[in-house]
Amino acid sequence: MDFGFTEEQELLRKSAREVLAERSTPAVARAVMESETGFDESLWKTIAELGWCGVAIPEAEGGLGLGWVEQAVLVEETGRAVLPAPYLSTVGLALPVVLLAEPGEMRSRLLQGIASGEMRVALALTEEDGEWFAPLKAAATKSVNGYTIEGRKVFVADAHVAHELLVVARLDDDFAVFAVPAADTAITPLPTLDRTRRLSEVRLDGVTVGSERLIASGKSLGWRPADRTALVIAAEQTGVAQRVLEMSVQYAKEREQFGKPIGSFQAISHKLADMLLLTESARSHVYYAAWAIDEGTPDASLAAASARVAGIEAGRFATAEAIQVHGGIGFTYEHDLHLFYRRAKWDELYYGDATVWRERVAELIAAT
Amino acid sequence: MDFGFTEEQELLRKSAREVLAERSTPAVARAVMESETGFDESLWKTIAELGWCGVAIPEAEGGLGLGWVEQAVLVEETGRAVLPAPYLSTVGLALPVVLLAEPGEMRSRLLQGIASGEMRVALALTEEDGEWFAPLKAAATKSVNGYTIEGRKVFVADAHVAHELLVVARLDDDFAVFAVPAADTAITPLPTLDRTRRLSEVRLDGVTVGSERLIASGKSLGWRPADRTALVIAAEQTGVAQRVLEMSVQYAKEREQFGKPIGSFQAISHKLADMLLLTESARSHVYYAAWAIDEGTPDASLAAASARVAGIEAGRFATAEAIQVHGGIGFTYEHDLHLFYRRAKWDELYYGDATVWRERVAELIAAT
Amino acid sequence: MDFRDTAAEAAFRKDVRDWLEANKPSGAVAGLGVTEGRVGMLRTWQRKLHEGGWAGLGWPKEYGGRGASLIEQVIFSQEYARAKAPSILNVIGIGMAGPTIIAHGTDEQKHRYLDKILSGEEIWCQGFSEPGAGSDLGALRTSAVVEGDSFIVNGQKVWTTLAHIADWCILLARTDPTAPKHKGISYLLVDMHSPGVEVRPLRQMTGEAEFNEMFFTDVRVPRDNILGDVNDGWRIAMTTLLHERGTLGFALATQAEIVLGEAIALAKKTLKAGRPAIEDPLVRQRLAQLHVEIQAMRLNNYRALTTVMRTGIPGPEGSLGKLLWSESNKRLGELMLEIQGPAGLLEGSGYAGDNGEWVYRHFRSRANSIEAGTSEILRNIIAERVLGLPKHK
Amino acid sequence: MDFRDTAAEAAFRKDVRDWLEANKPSGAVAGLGVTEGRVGMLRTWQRKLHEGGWAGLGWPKEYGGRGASLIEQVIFSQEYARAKAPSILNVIGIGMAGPTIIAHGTDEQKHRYLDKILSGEEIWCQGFSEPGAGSDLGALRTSAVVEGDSFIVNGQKVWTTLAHIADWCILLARTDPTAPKHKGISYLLVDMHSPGVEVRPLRQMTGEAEFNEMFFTDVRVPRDNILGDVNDGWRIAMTTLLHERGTLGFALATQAEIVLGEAIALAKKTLKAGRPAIEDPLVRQRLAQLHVEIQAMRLNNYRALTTVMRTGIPGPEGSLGKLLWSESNKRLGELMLEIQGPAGLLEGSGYAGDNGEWVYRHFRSRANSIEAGTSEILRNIIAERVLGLPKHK
Repeated sequence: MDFGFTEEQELLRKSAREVLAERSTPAVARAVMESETGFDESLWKTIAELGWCGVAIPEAEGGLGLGWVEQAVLVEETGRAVLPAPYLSTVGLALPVVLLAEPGEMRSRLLQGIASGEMRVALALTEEDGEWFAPLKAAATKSVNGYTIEGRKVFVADAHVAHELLVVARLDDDFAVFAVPAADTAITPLPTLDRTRRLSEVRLDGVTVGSERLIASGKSLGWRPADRTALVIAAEQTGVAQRVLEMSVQYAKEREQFGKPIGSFQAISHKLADMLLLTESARSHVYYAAWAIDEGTPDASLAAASARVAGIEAGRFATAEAIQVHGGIGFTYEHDLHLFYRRAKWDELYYGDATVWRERVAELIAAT
Repeated sequence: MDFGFTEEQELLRKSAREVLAERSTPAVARAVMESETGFDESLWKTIAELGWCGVAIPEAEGGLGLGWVEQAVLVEETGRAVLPAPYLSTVGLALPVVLLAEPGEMRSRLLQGIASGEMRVALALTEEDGEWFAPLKAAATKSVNGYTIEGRKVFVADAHVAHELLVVARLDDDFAVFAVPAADTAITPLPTLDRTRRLSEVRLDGVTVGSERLIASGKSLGWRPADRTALVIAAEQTGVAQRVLEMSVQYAKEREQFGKPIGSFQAISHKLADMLLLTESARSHVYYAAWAIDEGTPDASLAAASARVAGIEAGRFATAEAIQVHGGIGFTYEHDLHLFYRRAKWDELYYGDATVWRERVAELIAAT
Repeated sequence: MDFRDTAAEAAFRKDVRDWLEANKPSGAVAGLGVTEGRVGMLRTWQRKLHEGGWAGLGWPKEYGGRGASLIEQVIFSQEYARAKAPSILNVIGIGMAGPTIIAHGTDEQKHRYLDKILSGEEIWCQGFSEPGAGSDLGALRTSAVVEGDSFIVNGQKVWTTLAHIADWCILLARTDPTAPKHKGISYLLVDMHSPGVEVRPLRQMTGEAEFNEMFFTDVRVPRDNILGDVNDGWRIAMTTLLHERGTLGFALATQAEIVLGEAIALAKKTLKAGRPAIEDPLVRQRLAQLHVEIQAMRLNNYRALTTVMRTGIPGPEGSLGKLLWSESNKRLGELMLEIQGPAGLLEGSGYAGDNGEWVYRHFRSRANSIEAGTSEILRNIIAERVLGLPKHK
Repeated sequence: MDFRDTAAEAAFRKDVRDWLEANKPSGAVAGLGVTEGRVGMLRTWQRKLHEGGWAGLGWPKEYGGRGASLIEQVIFSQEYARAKAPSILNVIGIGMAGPTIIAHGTDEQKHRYLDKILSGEEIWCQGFSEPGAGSDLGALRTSAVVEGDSFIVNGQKVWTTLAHIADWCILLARTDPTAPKHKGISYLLVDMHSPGVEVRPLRQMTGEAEFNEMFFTDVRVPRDNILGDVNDGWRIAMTTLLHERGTLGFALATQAEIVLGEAIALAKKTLKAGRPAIEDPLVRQRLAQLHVEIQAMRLNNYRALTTVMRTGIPGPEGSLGKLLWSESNKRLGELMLEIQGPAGLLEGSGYAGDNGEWVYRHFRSRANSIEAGTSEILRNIIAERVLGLPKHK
């Protein structure tokens, strides 16, 4: 029984933190926010070269052949640094689907592309109604050369900088996932509150793809990609919460009111204690879920859903109360807190909110 | 626009508080708790003689001919004093039904009996499933001499000291309320956590009553008695919350820790501020709802439901946090706090909990 | 006890409502932000209010006000919120500077300033908060040193609304650095056009700039521009702060009712899991709870008003309003984003409910528990002044 | 990272489980209350545990313990909770007095006390808390004055479990009233059968008497019965308190998992609005949230354990457990009463879920955030010791 990281895992965290401290500063995030594309090519290259996109991809497919624990370590760090790059959308949203797709040439191409960083892939799942796990309108039909897809996807994260889209569409009485070249679709970015992670509308007006581009069916996938996605977002939330906690503790030690550091007032210090409690709890959940997914334990889904809930609570509470602890200055645009607040809100509302995931937890615990 | 009490109302409150301070001490409540019947005949006589049971009953029926504002004033005070007498069950649960019953001899007998204090009346509504506003199993059938009622009522408050029971039973495709002499039924008190307000099981094994004892039909009653009941319980909760707030503030001023009164620590003082906020809010809701019921305004039902929700929040939070503020001593049997805690819990769970009443509020605000 | 308007109150309410309906700018939008594009409209509106006799509603008639009763002021603020009329540009002048000058000013000062406040000819701002002081107003460090006929002011103020367009500023400055914290402060009336005054907009996390920073560098203020005595500024500032709230609680409660109504409307038209969000039991619970809280604000306000009218002393209920409002409004903002799912992440788009309005409201609400008294300070005040608990220091 | 037992751990777990299954009293009920009717059974059980080699699991072998590793102690406490074995009667002796005597006692003291602690021949209680001191242990006032070969002890203690059956007491008393608060305290081992010791049960709001008050009137304690030096009691008491928690967090987490399972079972069989409560979306949300919190406790404990095993220094995660547990357990109690409706008001009846068990649990849970460190004190500790914030004083 051991809840410790290996030396390699610790080293991975340490080096990630160092790289991010230099390359993913709030100033960089602000530049990306203000830019037209919301994308920093050179930053992406750094990530790609470090192999971060391939952490959970087998060595045979060009990845590092590590697992979800290592993936969570990295994402916790990128969350801590509010990394302004389409990293979570690639490894958190798209990769789980690709990894669990049917083995074959297309899957390999996608995995190798992701692993090398040369291919950015976005998951085009939700539609106008914003529902995550609901019936879809987009539909594919078998055609002579493969499949023709008709539909409109909305809220697709980082679609505007993706090379490939994983389009989920109805097919007969199931659903299926198609790898669609982004260039074949019409992508319109939407004004997103976290401008470093933009959402887009994607129109598919009778796009035809080859049969090999059908990479998975709903029946074979089930909830398994969702477990991994939930885990990755929870890891990011943990990193966000950790960072704003640190900022707040620092501020509470330095800032004085009524002649004393504000951290000496229980109204502040107890808030910070609660932030710590939620952040540490989220972290514990995240790494247990990562381990459970790597090991394929029977409670992996429950662990992932629990991590998601704990992550939302930590991210939401920590970023909101960090602003409160900082007072007026924390509400300014110049202060970095709002970058974290926006990221936490994105993480909270994207891919099912706390209510959705508590219901998932309830379903699993009530079944036993 | 005036949220003030009249001089008469203030006087009523003042005199009630004085009487209760003398006659309804925690020591009296403890004696009633420990007693076999859970009933203090002489205390009841005092209440009866003061005319408190007839505050909301018209003068023509022997009451004082005042209204629900005055009734709320009294019940707030009896709540403040955890009055150990079947007062709330009479004026809060039974009286609203009787007042809204069809005019007639039976109604008059009941009202006059209640007003004089000579008749204690209990509402026998819920059954085994503990649901408040749900289909009933107990059923009445027309018989030669009137109606025959068959069924089992559970959780009937103060039934064991009542003279008459208001039995709600199915009749044809509606429900109806029958006044049934308590002596004709089999009453078994149940071990209740607030032992000054015991719940009973009531069996009606083919009890036959005269036709005049059918006093109201469901269709004519609707939610109107429930509005009044909700109001009265909320008034009691406000009184309970107010009293434990006062006890806690007093304690926080006197009790020292680390060389200072504990009330100087924000962990305590902010809790007390929140208790005040909830208590004052409940009080505002209660008197507005009482006025709205007296005036028959269109928002009376919404006001009553809102008061019930605010009352539950105040009662629950204040009694729970009062124990926390007092620390270990507040958890002892000798300390009076648990009398208030039990009363608040009773008020919370009896007659629909916060969830039920929030749903009622939602129904009313969503309809507009 | 009677929550209905009396005949006179009803008549007054009708006057207000009719006048606002007839006169408010078309396409008016409620909200506090005085953005550059809106200043012209707001100046015109301020003038119109003055001409209609609605500026300085509660001011004594001798100073050009209407001498309205407290309850008339409440009715006005309720109707004003209901009409979604745009903000009153000279709110600091009319609500804070004016009443303080009336209470503590010399005849010359009253003559000099009051008329132009009401007409909106001169706009005022308030220089109390400082970067280092925050909730601890007594810790302010801006200095005013006597030099001949003037004070020389140096220092920095922050969170100043309207500074970018203001002509005058009520400014607290330290005139005796050796005196204890709350002594040695003076209350100055500063011409914002004086050399050495610099205003920089302070952008908020919403992206807007409602507030400013003000920098004072060797600003020369004539000695006559002091309100009250030298070093007596703290006492005078209390008058200003007493007026800060005014009937704000009523406006907030009415506004909250309106916003909740809009929230319910959105919940009816937004689908969640295939059915309107308003049918979701969890959403219903939360909306109902918010209704109860908002009504508590309204009713607490009424109780406070009645207490003041009967006894002349404000009851404890009023101080609770701001605390309740901040916390409720934050929760409403959170709920409304949740209802929308990922559409709650869009700052404006046909996919977002009410074109992203709720995203703005949600962001803006995060400041509610900080501005005009943090929730922590309000709880301190309630604990100490209402419950009589010992000071937390 | 591996949450599975190693082969050795699994074998140890099996040993514990098998032994408990074979030996625990039939019809055993978990819970802390040592009521009169249960003392005999608990004494027998304590003896059995000792004979089985499970008493003093973590004590060094040279003092009669098992010298078990930390992880074995954790496994034992998990299995113990899972088996719902009755409480260990001499828990203060084995968990607190013994380890403190081992750390600070003389050879004579070790020889005199340790064996009888393990065998349960002598039961111990802890005299730390005082009515006037509460969370502020340093404010204790019980005095011990040297008179010849003895200390003469006078004072009052409170919240003492087991005092009514205890043979010995670890007692903190002030030996130098002139010294600063935390100096001048000595750590005495007091024979509870001494003249002048009076024990009165303290009834709780549940109706039970788990705790006692102890009165000391001119109680004569031989000078040899001091642990450590005169006036050095504070330092020694820290050893005791360090052991107070022990593997308690693991036991609490396991117990919480079991209780949540029972709650789910009750929610399945209790009808709400005509369908099982478990199908109510609001109930589901709250149960799910509790699951997440209880699992967080378990996982935080594991992280703390790993940190201790790797570095020898406890991580911050452990101190969070008690806080989380108290607050979660209170909420669980509230939920379970709500699920039952008016049946939640019955202290025992066929109409009440699990015959009123949840009403008791709910009442008992109200003390969770007070006993063994109030939630306020725990937040202070987390803020100061983990986050390094300045002291709140």
